[in-house]
Amino acid sequence: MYIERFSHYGAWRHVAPSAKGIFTLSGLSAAFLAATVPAAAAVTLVFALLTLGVARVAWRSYLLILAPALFFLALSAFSIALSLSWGDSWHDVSFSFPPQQLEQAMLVCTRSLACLCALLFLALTTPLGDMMALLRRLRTPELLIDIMVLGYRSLFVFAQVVSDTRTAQMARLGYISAHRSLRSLGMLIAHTTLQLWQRAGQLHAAAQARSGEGPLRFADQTFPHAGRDSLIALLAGSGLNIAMVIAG
Amino acid sequence: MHIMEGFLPADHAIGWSLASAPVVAYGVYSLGQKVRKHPEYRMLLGVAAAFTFILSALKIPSVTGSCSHPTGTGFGALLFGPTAMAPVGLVVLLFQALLLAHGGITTLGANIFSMAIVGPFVAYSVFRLARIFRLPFGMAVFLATFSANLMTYLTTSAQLALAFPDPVGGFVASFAKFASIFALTQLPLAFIEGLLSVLIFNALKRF
Amino acid sequence: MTRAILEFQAVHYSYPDGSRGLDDCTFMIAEGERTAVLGANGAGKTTLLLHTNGLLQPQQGEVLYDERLLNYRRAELVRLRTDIGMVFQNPDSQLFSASVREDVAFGPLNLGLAAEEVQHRVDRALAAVHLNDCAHKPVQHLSFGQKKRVCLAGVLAMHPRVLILDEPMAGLDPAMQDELLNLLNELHASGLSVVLATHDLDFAYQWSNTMVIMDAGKCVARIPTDALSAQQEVLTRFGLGLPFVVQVWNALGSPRSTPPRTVEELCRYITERN
Amino acid sequence: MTRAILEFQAVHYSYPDGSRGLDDCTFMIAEGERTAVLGANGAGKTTLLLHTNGLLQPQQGEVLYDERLLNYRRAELVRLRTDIGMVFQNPDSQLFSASVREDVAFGPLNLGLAAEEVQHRVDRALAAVHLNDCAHKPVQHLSFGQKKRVCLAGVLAMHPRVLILDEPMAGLDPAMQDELLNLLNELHASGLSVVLATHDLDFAYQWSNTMVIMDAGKCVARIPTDALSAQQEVLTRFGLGLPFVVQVWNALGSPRSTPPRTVEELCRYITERN
Repeated sequence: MYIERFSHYGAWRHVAPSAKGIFTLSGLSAAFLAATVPAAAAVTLVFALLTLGVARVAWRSYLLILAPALFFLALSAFSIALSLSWGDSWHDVSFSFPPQQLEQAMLVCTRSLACLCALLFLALTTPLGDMMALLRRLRTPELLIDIMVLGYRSLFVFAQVVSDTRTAQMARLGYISAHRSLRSLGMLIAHTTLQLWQRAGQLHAAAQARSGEGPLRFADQTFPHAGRDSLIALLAGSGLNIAMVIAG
Repeated sequence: MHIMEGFLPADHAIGWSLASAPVVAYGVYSLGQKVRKHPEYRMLLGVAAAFTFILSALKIPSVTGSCSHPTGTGFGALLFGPTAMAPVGLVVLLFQALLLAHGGITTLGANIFSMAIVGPFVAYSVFRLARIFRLPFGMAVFLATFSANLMTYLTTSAQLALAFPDPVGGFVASFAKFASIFALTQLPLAFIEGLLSVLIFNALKRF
Repeated sequence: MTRAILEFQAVHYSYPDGSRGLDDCTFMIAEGERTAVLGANGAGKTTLLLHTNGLLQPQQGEVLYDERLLNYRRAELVRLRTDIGMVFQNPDSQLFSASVREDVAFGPLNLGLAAEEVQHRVDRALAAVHLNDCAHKPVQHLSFGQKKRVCLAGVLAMHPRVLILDEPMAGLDPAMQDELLNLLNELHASGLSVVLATHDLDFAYQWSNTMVIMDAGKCVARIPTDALSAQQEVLTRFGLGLPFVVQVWNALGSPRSTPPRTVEELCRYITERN
Repeated sequence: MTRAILEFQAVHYSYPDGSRGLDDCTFMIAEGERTAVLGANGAGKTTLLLHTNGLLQPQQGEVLYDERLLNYRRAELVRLRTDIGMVFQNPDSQLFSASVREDVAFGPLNLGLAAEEVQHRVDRALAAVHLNDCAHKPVQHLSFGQKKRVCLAGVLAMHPRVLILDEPMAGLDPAMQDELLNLLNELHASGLSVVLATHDLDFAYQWSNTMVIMDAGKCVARIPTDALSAQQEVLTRFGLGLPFVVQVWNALGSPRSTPPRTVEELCRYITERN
């Protein structure tokens, strides 16, 4: 949940989410247009540097956020690069790393990294609430938005409930061995599951108390320079894409 | 197991999104019907999404000593039904992409397909089947959640194999590669998730 | 006697699990009053509050709203819930949205107001609870006391006539309690009637002008706080004890008929006398 | 001076989100004492308590346990968490089993004790908190006060030397508070050391024999409660105010050097003097 914290306090917090969205999408498309490893790496660099610059993220934290994805990347790249071939019998398997597969793995990895950095640019500069407001304007089905809004808020409440209960279990040695851990975890989840209905009931009562029976209604936040920001984003994004086409 | 942002080729990313869209749309439609009748259900769905997210972020102690995360969608399907899990899963996967950098936007369709569609439906049907064969409740829960986790990971392997077929062995060889490499982490995880779900349901029954 | 906004007559309510909520409960909220509802845990305080804005409906008995019988139709519920704003005890179970402004706007939007009016009300409500600075912070980054004030703002934005609060002081440290107390006084001064349920007899004695005692689902007494010294046995009979100030006052031999309300006043009196 | 069970030396802790927890905090738990930790919300009381049984580990500074440096290895943590039992504020987040007995048995089972011994301990712990009747009830049917006592039993069943409680009185009505107070006194009399964090200065003054004041992550003062009247400016300096009884005592002109501890004693003194 590091990302959430940075997203509220960056320098571009008040740039229109639509603009940041457009720029991120153009980043994704540029990454897919990039035909060579250096081209994709360039996209990665553009977004990584931009993010480090405007989101007030230390490069250490940035790497920490990237780490789990890099693990997946390493495993999958290995799988792509590896070639299996069978001989006459089942036991007769040979491994090799043919050069063109190595090359493909490299390209996929850099592209993937470029896309991730583009996504992180959006995630680290734009609070989820702003993104949900944007999705609402883009006519996402009401129910999905409601689930998102309620889910986002409840996330923190449940994180607290789970962490409090887990701490209480630890205080009574609940995670002392693998066997006891699994048992404690089962109790923890069951206990939290029961609170789902309770909390839903409380929220429903609170909504009724403020005359809300139907879909949740929310006021849109206004970003004064949305038009200008989006235009700049569109131009910058197109530039990036054209550069990729020329480079490819 | 999430496929990372940008990992699938563009045509595959679009293809999987198109494959998932109707199921999500149907889920939204049928949940909408339900919410109209029971307004409280709207809150429950939101809370359930948060819960699934938190569940997927919980570390579970695995036999190999390393820590892993359960998917929780099989468990969710048993609680809320498989149709609810497609829209809820969409929200959870979106949150994971934006808050944890797990998965991504371009791979959202593929991840929804494996985790919010295949997993929940497998869990639900296996559970139903097990109950028809009069297996004990705990056994049914174990089989349902175990196979949901397993099928999710096999679907992901198939998605990766389709995108990156082995130049010599084709899809089959590639599938074997991905499936066996990810099996290292996924097999024990599926087993533990099944076990954990049994513990949870046993505890729930006694409340 | 001031006019009654809401009147309960012999209201009876049992929860679906069979446990008693209200039992032949008669109660009223008078215009402009500061009412403190006191009673042990389980005496029915929260159930009473949930009846005041129609979240629960009496199984027997009647609720009069502005001297007319409440019929619980939709239009009337909207009016009731606009006029009588309810702040629950736990802020985490009543804030829907992670954005402060969005959450405060929830009520006004449900009333179908125009966007500008909504914005205006949100600004005013946040100003009233002194939270303008936090308007753009996400709810999860606020302190417990700030969250409580967001809940209050969400209700104020609906322009209620009556404010209902369940255990408003729970979980607040003394500094925050003072702050909230001042806030409640400001709101009361601006014309709102305030009803709150509390365990804290000293706080109720200091703040209220009417005390309502609940026991076993009934409102067993309604005492003007100023007249408390004459009716002390009611408090002791229901196991509530006596306010600290009154205890000391009694020990001093009750030199005046109306005891002071706060420790400060008590101490001033003692110092002056010596 | 009594022997220190646990000693903190210049402990520093920041939360992962960067917010301050403890900052150069020095603190000790002495054998047989009743310590009240006071401070505003966010002063670090809960963080301090979480350090006492190894749920948090200092980022700088040292914790001495029985005069030996704590190394946070597994065996030592087991011993520490057995000896120092922790009761959290909210019972709902620490009761996670379906039945009372099961919940109380959680700790002893984790200690790997034999079934008989577990049963024996559960019975004794439930008897200690006067809850034998409720042993087989499902947890969610208990009152709030009963739940608090189940939490206490769950810790007692591990046979601790020190009992740590976070805001034990929060949410209890006056009758339940009295009951819990008596219970804490019984436990203290049976040889347990008790440390609790609270907002309630009056309660702390009445109950404790040592008061520890926290401010901004530091333990800024450690006052024997009997000597409080001589050190009143410490309390006021950190915005905690003064206990009721002491305020009135001051107004009376502090006729004796040790003021009474409870309202009852104060009233008795006043009556006798008149």
